[in-house]
Amino acid sequence: MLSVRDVTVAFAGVRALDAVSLEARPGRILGLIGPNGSGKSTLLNVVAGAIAPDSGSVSIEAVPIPAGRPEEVAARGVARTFQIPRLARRLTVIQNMMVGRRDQPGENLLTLLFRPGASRRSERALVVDARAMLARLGLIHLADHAAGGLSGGQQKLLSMGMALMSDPPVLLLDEPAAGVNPVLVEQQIVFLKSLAAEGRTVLLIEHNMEMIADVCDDVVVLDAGTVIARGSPVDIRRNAQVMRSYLGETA
Amino acid sequence: MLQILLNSIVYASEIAVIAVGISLAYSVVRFANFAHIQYAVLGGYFTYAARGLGLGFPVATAISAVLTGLVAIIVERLVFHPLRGLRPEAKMIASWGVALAFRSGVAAVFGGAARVFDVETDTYLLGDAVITSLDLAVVATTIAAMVVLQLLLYRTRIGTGLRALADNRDLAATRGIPPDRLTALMWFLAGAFAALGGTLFALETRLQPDMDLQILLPVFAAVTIGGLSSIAGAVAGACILSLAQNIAIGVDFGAVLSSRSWFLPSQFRDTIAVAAMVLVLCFRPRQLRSGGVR
Amino acid sequence: QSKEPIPIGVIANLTGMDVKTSTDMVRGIQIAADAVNKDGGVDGQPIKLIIEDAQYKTQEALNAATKLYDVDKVPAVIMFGGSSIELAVAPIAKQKGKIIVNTSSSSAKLGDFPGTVYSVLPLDDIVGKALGEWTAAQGVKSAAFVVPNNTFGTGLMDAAATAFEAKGGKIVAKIAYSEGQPDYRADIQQLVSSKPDAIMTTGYGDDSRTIFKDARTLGLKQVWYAGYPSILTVENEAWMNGHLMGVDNGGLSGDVAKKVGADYAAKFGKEEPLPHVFYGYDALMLIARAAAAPGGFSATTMAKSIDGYQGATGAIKWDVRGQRIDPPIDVISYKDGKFVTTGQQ
Amino acid sequence: MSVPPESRAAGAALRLDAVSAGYGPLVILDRLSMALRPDEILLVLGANGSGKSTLLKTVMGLTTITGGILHKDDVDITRWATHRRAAGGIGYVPQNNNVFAGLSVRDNLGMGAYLQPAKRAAAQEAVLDLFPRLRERLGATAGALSGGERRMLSIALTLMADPAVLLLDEPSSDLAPAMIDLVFAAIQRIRRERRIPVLLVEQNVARGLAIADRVVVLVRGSVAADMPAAAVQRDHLHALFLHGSVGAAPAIQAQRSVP
Amino acid sequence: MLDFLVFAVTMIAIWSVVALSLDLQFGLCGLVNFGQILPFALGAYGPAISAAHGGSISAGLALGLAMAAVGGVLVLAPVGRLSQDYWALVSLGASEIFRLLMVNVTPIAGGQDGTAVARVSNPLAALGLALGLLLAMLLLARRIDRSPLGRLMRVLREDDLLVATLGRNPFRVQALVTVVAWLMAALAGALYAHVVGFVAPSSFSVAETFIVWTALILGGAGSLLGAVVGTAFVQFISVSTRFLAAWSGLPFDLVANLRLGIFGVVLVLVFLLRREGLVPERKVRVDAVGP
Ligand SMILES: Nc1ncnc2c1ncn2[C@@H]1O[C@H](COP(=O)(O)OP(=O)(O)OP(=O)(O)O)[C@@H](O)[C@H]1O
Ligand SMILES: Nc1ncnc2c1ncn2[C@@H]1O[C@H](COP(=O)(O)OP(=O)(O)OP(=O)(O)O)[C@@H](O)[C@H]1O
Ligand SMILES: [Mg+2]
Ligand SMILES: [Mg+2]
Repeated sequence: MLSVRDVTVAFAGVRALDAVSLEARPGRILGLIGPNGSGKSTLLNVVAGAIAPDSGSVSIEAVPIPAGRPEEVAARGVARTFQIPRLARRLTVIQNMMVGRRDQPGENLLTLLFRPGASRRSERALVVDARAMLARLGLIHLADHAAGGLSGGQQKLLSMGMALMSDPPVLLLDEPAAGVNPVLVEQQIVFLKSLAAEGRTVLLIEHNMEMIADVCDDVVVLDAGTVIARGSPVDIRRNAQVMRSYLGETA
Repeated sequence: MLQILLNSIVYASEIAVIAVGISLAYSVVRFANFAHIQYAVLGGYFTYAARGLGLGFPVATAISAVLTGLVAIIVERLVFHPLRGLRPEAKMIASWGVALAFRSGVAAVFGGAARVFDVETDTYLLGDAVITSLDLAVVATTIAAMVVLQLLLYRTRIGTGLRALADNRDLAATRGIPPDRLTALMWFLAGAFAALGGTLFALETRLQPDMDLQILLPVFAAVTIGGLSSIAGAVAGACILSLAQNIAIGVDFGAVLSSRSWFLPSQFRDTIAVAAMVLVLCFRPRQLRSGGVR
Repeated sequence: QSKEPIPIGVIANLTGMDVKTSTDMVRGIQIAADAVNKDGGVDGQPIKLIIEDAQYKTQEALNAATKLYDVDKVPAVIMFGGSSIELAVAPIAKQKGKIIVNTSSSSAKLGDFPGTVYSVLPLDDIVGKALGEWTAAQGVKSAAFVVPNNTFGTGLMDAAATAFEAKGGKIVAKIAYSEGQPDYRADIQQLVSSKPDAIMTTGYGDDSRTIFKDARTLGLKQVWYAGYPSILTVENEAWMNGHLMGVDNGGLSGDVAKKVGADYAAKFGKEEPLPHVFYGYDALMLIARAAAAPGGFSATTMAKSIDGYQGATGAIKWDVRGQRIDPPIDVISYKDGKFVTTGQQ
Repeated sequence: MSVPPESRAAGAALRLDAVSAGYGPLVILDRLSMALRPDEILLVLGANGSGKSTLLKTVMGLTTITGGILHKDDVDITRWATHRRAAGGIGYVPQNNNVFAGLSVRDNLGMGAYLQPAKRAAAQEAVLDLFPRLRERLGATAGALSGGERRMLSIALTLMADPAVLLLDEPSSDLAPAMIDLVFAAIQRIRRERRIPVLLVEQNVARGLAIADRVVVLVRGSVAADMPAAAVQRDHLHALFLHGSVGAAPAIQAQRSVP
Repeated sequence: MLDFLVFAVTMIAIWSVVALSLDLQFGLCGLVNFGQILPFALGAYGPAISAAHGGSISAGLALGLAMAAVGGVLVLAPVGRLSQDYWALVSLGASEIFRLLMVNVTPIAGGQDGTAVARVSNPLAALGLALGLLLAMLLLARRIDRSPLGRLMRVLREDDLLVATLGRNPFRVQALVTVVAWLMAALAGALYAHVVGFVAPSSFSVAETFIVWTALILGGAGSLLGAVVGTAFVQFISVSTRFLAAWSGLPFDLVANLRLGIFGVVLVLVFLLRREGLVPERKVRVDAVGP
């Protein structure tokens, strides 16, 4: 279980998060929604260890994560994507996918020098996995294309693929559907559900309400850095405050 | 102590004008132009040549500034413009090639030996510290030049455009800002400031074709301390560096600790410049990484 | 003169640091070569100079030396350079049985290559010792040093300081400045605060001029006692008048030097020749003498070439290590825009 | 690829005749022809990688054009530099990389008014009224803004220049639903009041269709369909998207290199 | 003539190793190191310090390697806090500080005048050693280049936060490549010391770092062969222009200046004509404009 306790973050006087707490459980998809600038991405960054909170803590299975150390958080099995995709632009799509996997024997200099065979074997297996994942994302035809030359939507898909390469128990996704075409979004939805069904914890930030309604088991609504509502997607739809501030519809 | 302060101010002025040119160019084209210091040397020689024709200092310096500005534009057209899109390190190495070519050109025309400007100076005493009329003129010119540049960058549309270009060239073009024309203008300014700085430097010291090697280190240290792309930073960097050097070498540490006088040997002056730079860099606040962590 | 020319190599710093002094040394060599060739060369063989740039860098000097020895097949190279450069080339020359004539470095380590390296420049300690003793004899009680931070400068300083202190003088500051700096205000500042009776110095052209200029602007009034005053460049005649004196190589005031000076003026215009012209001249003349000796050019004939030679830098005497000793020493002072010889040590 | 006759009509705000364009040797748009009529909102749809952004970049002069002619108001602008097109009244909101990340929000807005410095104050007030969130963040560095705030800023920047033609690349992405309503209402209002045509790229098909007059569908860099917005059926689009992206004919393999 | 060529090739081989070590750091990993002459100098000063204090050759070698490994990590330490441009100047500064210390603190290894060390007096033996070292280092670099480690380094070159997000410690990767690269350069430095037989500070100035950079970028950063080809090319221009004097008959001082000028012009021309270097990195092209 992933739990966030009283996390507060301020940037140069601006309170991006104010004592936010939430819990995400294995096998369930937790949606995080809220107006622009309400602190969703900041919260995700805190969970991923990219930002150290001013106060409060994040823990996984009751063990606190090392704040501000993304590499150690990732090593605990947390994978994430960015709202504005980050990729190695000058590497090919398949190479990007392959670095997604952690703990490769070929990344150890000693193994490389004295047991090159181990590295070669793991590479062979890795290529197969990476291609399978690319096929699933509809990017297989771009495998040998430079990642920097992908279109906006394709970059989103690729970065999701990279995150999945290390088979993470916890997955943090920042607007994976923005800029992705509707047919692929439908496939993403199916995909996300299957990931949760495999027992993973998923934290999903989205402005696409259909997707939220469709995949999320629970939803947390942020506004100006505080949680203003939580519950099932249906509950949230009925919440007047959320309707006003976020959905912009008159109830 | 007052003398140390005065020396620092004069030395800071000498390098500041050259340093701001590097910052200016860096902020727009994103590479440190090694040829810039050679522009300063060239500017010094232009002024020297113009003086040789019997022109007064202000006129000779103005001519030199214009000529050097044009040289900078020509180099941009012939070398840096075609190399746009290359990684910054490659452009830096190319700029080093340009500097070599200029240095040998200057040496071929003017000879390898040093030249000095003949200037009559008056000496003034402030307590037991000495300052010359030339020092005063150099400091005043430097201050005036900085004010002009500051106004140009922060009070005019050109400045606005330059800053946009510096941040995101393509996006700037889509806002109607003409990238090539503004870049040329920027090079002209950088060249002209280099010429002015080179002339001031030569007035206080001497002219020789390879003096870029001597100025390189302090100037780049100053620019770096100041944060590479900020004009005010470059000036501040020049002051910090100059003070560090002059205090380290000018203060009698022996007298502070005991009765015997002991100075840090002056050969360590460049070491001080470099060490100051390294220290400032290591302890300056962390830069925002491009795009943050979003 | 239809015979094959004799190739002679020259390695000097023609770009980067020390350009002016190097250039003058090469010009002295050229004057000597012209003189030899005009007299019909060495047994009818003209001398051909091959001049290489070392850029004051070991690697470049080595490239130049291997080219000269292997491609141009020169028997001898005249070198101008920091000791580090000459010391790097010396083992190669030794291995190949070639000769180096040193015109500018006064490091004692060059003596480790007897039979390979010959110096026309006297060792610093000789002139340094003379300077220290002579300065003390002028009644100077305390002095500060300002010299370039190289073997030549610090070697001379150490020898002069020892001699000066032995005569009861007091050294209040020893400043070794980095060569080639655009200004030396901070160094002069240290000098001023040490409040010496007099200043002892040596150095080369441009740097010394800058030193003098900064000293003048910072209000220094003391007298300068110099080793080799003639290689210093005076910056302001009026200010320096009567304030600069010292001990120098005595030969430079001799007849040969006057003739070389005239040739220099004829060939290169009105510029005042630096003493390096004379060292260069002597270096080549000695090589020519060795080549003309019975048996041709070799380490043996080279060692003997000085016998009876009266050069532009006076008579030359080598110790067993090929280092120049016992040079004639003059006392020189700067008056009314030029150096005049006022006596002999 | 057959070109609907109305695309050739004179008097179009923008007209592309058999334009081929791409990145260096890579050709993405394949002899594409289309027109943007005065005061219409034209929605461009297409699978990921079908060339929508490339189309807008080509109009803006940010790609390599290897063939065809591009007209604005019947003037050939094919060879114009980007800044000249902007000065000629084309306003562009890029999909990514769309603000001056190192400058403050206030300075960014200044760049928006670069072409008309005199009108800056009024124009700035107008966009800040549209995006009150930005008013609170005027002093912040644009690179530190949240995804949605960035998008707002980039739209604001473009609106400030008072363009005669608007190119919008996925303006709704990253925006919260309430904000999308505001932005789309603003687009419609601007179109109505100033009578300027809008070329709109959207993956949010439902939203786009709600305000568009006409729809063009891109498949592999060419126009595959051109129809009134009202005539669009969901199944129809579904097939196109499938065909364009996940299906058998991948976009990238259709691209040829210039000889 | 033969000796001359042998010496030239020996030097090319030694400097190629330095260029190769820079290629590992910059070409693959994106570490902009403007002080690459420092590990070379440390490697050379190991033998020099040992010789100056009566130590053995192997003690000198060990000292040089140890200094380089420790120095590498020390110089790298601030990198986490700095953006690349600044780190470039920090590394430059470190190399200058070391050189200035060697110039000014005479007891360490002879100051400005330097120190003699044991010399490999047989030119062919020197050549063999240099080529052997180059070959071994090329193989090592190639193995790293083509491995998952090389791939990770290339990601690091573009985005260190991405590397961290993917669960690897960017600093550890940087430290690893720095230590390997610095040991490489230090080996080259030690060999240089013994081939030349003399170590002095003037061989290790900033200008030398730039020559290595020039070689690497002319050759094609990111490609291992490029490092060697670039070094050979640079040495070739430098050496071949020496024959200019005999050929042109111009005055000697003009020729010396022209040589440098030609070097500069050729350098710029190669950039203009072959933007990616003589042997470009095998890579996929991406345009600057993002989607
Ligand atoms: N590094 C930073 N420096 C200053 N302010 C920041 C920084 N990062 C975020 N902020 C501010 O904190 C607030 C919350 O940002 P955050 O990115 O978490 O919003 P968000 O909920 O993800 O919004 P969106 O839906 O638009 O992506 C915003 O107002 C933003 O401007
Ligand atoms: N800078 C670039 N360099 C090389 N190829 C590129 C570049 N930008 C885009 N491409 C390629 O051009 C094709 C079209 O890209 P474009 O960005 O126009 O797609 P798009 O329709 O906007 O997609 P999306 O909906 O995902 O934004 C893609 O296949 C992409 O790989
Ligand atoms: Mg966000
Ligand atoms: Mg797009």
